[in-house]
Amino acid sequence: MAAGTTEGSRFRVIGTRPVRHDGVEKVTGAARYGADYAFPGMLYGRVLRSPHAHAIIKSINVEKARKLEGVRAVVTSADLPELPDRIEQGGELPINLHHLSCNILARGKVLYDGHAVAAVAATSPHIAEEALRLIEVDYEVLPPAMTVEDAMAPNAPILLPSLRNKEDGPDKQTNVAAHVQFKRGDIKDGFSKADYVIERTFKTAMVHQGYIEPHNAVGIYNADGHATIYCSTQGSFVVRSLSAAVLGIPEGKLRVVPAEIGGGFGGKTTIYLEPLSVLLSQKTGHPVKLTMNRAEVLRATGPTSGGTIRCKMGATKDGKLVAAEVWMAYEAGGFPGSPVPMGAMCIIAPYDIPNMVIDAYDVVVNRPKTAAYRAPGATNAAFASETIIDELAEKCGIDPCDFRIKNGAHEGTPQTAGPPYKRIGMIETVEAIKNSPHYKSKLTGKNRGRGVATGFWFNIGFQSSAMVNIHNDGTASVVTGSVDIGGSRASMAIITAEVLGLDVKDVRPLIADTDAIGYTDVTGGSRTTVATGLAVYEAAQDAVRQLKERAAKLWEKKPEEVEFNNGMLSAKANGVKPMSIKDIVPRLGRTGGPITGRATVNARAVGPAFATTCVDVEVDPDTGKVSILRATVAQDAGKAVHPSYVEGQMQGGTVQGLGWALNEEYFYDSKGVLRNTGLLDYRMPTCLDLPMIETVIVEVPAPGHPIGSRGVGEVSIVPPPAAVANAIARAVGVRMTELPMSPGRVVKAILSKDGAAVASAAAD
Amino acid sequence: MHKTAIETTINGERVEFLCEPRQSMLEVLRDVLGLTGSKEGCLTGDCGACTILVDGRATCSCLMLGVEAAGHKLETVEGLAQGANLHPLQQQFLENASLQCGICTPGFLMSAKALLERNPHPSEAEIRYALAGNLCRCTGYDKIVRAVLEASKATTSKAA
Amino acid sequence: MPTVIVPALLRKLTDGRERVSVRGANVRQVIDDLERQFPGIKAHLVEDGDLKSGINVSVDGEMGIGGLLDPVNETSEVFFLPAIGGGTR
Amino acid sequence: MHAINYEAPKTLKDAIALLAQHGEKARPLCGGTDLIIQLRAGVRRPDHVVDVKKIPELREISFDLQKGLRLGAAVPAIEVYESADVRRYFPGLQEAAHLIGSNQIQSRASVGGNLCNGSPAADTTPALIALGAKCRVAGPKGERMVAVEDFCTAPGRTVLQAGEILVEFQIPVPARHSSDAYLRFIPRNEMDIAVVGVGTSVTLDLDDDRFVDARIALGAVGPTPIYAAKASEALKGKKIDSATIERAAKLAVEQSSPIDDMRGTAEFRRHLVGVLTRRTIGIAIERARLAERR
Repeated sequence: MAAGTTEGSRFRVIGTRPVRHDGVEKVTGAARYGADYAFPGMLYGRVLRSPHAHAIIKSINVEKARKLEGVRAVVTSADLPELPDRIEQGGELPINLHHLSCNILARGKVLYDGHAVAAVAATSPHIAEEALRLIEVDYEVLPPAMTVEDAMAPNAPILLPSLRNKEDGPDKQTNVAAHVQFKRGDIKDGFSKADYVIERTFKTAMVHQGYIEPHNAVGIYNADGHATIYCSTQGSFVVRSLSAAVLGIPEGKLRVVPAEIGGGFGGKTTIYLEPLSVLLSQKTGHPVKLTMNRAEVLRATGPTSGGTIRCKMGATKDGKLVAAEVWMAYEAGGFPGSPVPMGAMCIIAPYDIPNMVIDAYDVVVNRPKTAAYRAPGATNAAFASETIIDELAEKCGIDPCDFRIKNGAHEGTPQTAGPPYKRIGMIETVEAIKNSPHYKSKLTGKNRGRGVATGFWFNIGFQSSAMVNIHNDGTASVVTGSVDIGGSRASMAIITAEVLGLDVKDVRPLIADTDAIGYTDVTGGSRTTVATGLAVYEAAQDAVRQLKERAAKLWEKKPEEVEFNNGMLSAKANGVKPMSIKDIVPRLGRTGGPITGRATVNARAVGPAFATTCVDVEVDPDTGKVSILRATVAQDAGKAVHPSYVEGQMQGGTVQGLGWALNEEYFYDSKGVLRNTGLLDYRMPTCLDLPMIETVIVEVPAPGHPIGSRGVGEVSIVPPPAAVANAIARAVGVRMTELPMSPGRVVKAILSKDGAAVASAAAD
Repeated sequence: MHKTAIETTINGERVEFLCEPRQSMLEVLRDVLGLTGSKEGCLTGDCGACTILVDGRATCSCLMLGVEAAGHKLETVEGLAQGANLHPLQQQFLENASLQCGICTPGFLMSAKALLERNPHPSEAEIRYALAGNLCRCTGYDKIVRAVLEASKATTSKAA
Repeated sequence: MPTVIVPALLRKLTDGRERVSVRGANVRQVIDDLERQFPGIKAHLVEDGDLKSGINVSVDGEMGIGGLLDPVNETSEVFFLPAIGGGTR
Repeated sequence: MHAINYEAPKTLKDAIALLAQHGEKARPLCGGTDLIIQLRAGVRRPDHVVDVKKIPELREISFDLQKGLRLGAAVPAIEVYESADVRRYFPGLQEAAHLIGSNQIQSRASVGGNLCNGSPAADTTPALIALGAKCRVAGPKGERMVAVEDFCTAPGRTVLQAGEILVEFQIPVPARHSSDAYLRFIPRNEMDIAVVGVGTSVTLDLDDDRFVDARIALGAVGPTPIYAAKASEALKGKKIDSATIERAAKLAVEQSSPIDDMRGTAEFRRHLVGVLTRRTIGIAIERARLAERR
């Protein structure tokens, strides 16, 4: 369990562990997820998907499907407006609406196995499925480019005929969508100072977020041109703006009601079915529910990039890192937009390295368009760099924790992109591992080893809105637009209760739809507790300010003479009896009406987050199977608002990282068809594959945030693959450079090295 | 499409429903009977989100036809609490923060119930084995296993 | 004078210089002065009158939220860097 | 899923009549853990699904020291696992039954269905072959017995003719000083299909230092489950030592003919055949030595 926090009593509610407010609904089956919505007259939709990785669509004939009894509509990209093929300006992140629309329904070409081609609405899901079999698509099959190497080769098949990059100029067709470079110091000079240089090439596999709930959407189009979407999403406002764009309707005509969401991990920050549900509803005049099955989820949604990373780092004999050189290329999927720029900014982010150059390439390949996945781009990157850090520590004869502490980034160290870090907790997380019971314990037994790795991830800020309503009985409700994916309702209630001095049970957290609350960015980027939490904090402060004004009116004082502490209003004057919120509520009518505190923020990206993970493994040298014996993660949470859910994020991220390390990968055949389209062969960890996951919450408050919280949702996924690789190296003496480190790969590595070394490298 | 009338027992009550033979038990529960607590995660028996008990045994309702329910006793997550009294497993899931998104929770609760009814005081290893057919992507399982351990302590000699 | 730290791939437009002194009291003025010194660079940073989508500005280590409107003082260091998303797309 | 008719006959005779009547258009349904997935994926599109779970003969499990084990084809894996007789006399079969998927799957999946599905990777099949199990098949033309190793003919295909149904397995009483073991290799600890499965039974001499008899069977390394005859023969009459076991393992590897797929490369699978053959022989020997003297 978590180590206690060092911070004392600055907070009354923050840092406690109340039962989550939405808990009972979720343990009784009453909570409504997207697929649980049903409406009178509702039709069921299904999507036809490409069986080819790369093909031109010569024609689509939907007549037979339309004629099937029970089928009410069939749509293709011809039913959607064609959107400009350019980067839209104004948003935080670049988006090409033409690409987005072509991913919803292919236009002219299919770019991956599973690419949506047409959609059907029918009176039952079975009829809709049977109708898909009747749609005739004439494809001209093209050779696919499945890896970054394939796609970057001189005569590679071109996926997007209009794609250009700055370096190759306007005349050259390419699959390289972007090149990003970061540079500091003098790399030659840096390596010349190194006593030890390690260089390796790493490959990582495409992996899926693996949320248990498939995508879903119910669209209801009204005859007045307004439409409503019920869906499970990480960002209802993103669904609204992107769906409106794809449908070619004003945003104001679309309302998105966020259902409960069964996991996202970044994969539900974009759209797939949502505009189709509205389009099919418009065509049929009925509500239409679309859901994906698991094969569709794996074939056509969200994965994160695999790719290739060449990483070279140098250190002096006494263990000081002096130079790093990185070349990395990530699979974007069928359309540009891999997280490679973020991977580049994360790969050496935990360290103070004076000389570096990082080149990063975003490459389109015939695989599903990648979506965000928990610390996008950082996990693959850290697998490379943290393996090399481990080897350098080994060469220098320095304990891997000490090596990291010695080179650790701290306040003032320049980040990869240049700006200096503010106060961060990188070194503190390594120290927490070094001092943990786990790291201090002795690991014994044959073929066992212990590995450590550190990870970095940003914290995005972005925009949030919040309202705090004071109710007639002195309780409060807090309304936000941030979907609750892992217990954030409880955090919002805790923050509100903290500010208002209420019992957390007297605060009801609500998540509003897009018309009921101001704009709020996605639940993602580790931003919800930090940014929406900031909005909630300020909205509650706004309510307090109003409460003080009202008390001042009643007491005939100035507002600044009124104090508010632990839920009590008071003034220093004689004869003024302090009032609780409950006491003042009956008087609100006569002093100006009800109180609603409001705030909106565009939070600055506050403190980034670090995690350090220690893993013990045992390797079966005959089969290559790696068992996780023990795992501990230390993470800087800034200030844990609800420690149980912080631990939960740390444990969940760690286990996703362990799955990525050991078994998860996309298997494509030589034609680019995905073979493992189910959870039988897309192997996520089961509880039988794991020990308890020990956690140490480190709290280095984020500067500039009133609570000091840092985002905790992502960074714990980053260290595990490298930590496991480092543990395997200690257990059996082989350095794994490819993810996943599946049994076949591990046994091959063991067998291809000197057999005698296997035994001698084993831990005592 | 012709439908068949099926008589069965769900959560202790006799239930009659009409379904097509191709409809799964999961589909019948969710779309015909409105019991949406059982979740669809994979439709291949690999995730356990649709777990119900059939004659006391944990079963994937996605791999059972609705017509097969005739004459059997089914239990779903909706029948776990007795009125306003939560089952010890539900209580422990809440207190141990064993759910994040919550989509897998009904399936875990039903698998854990099946386990505790046969083995009221399982070891951690036995719990992990019994829950291996239920995938959770949020929690890393730690807090789920702890909740079942706690619930087994809370459960008196006679399993609830 | 404020200093702009030029992104690596734009240094070909600044004769390889990483740090450039500029005039200006906000990011817009800083970019205009950079353009005056190194014609052509502005097009890589600004489009349709705003910071290009996908580019973020950091002033003295603080991530900007005002884009071209963010204030800059005499000793400021101004960085241009890729925008980060934990999932907005 | 396409539209289907569902029928649940209560007698073997009715089931055979239904299956014979519909021929290729009918498919028996037992636990459904393979069939329902195949129907949904459109891999099989029968018009009629004949639920055989209500036929009493198919649900029986009995053991006596004369006739051995009679295991109804529709007995769910979990009941095989829980059977005290199976636990006592056929530990390899018990562990194979316990490896078929999760508890949820074991509640439904049957050993008969596992075989009739025709997958070379079925966990219980190598265990049954190692035990010398026979299948009792009933059809419109009467009954016949088929050795388990002869039952599968190709991936997804079996010897069953139109109207025929697998009724039960018959497994002989184990000899004195004998036992069995089944191991499979999977990347996770549960929920995976075998990359390789090996079932082995051994009978030792009265001094426990020679093999009297042995049967080794391999799963997931060919188009059907394989009885590794040469490897089995190589043990018979030989002294129990590592050289003998190594030789059998090598012969088992030679008899395997795996392919590359998403579950493992052919090279890795051949390697695993050797590893698991050695390990199952070792476990079976140990069990035979400890086995209650019968």
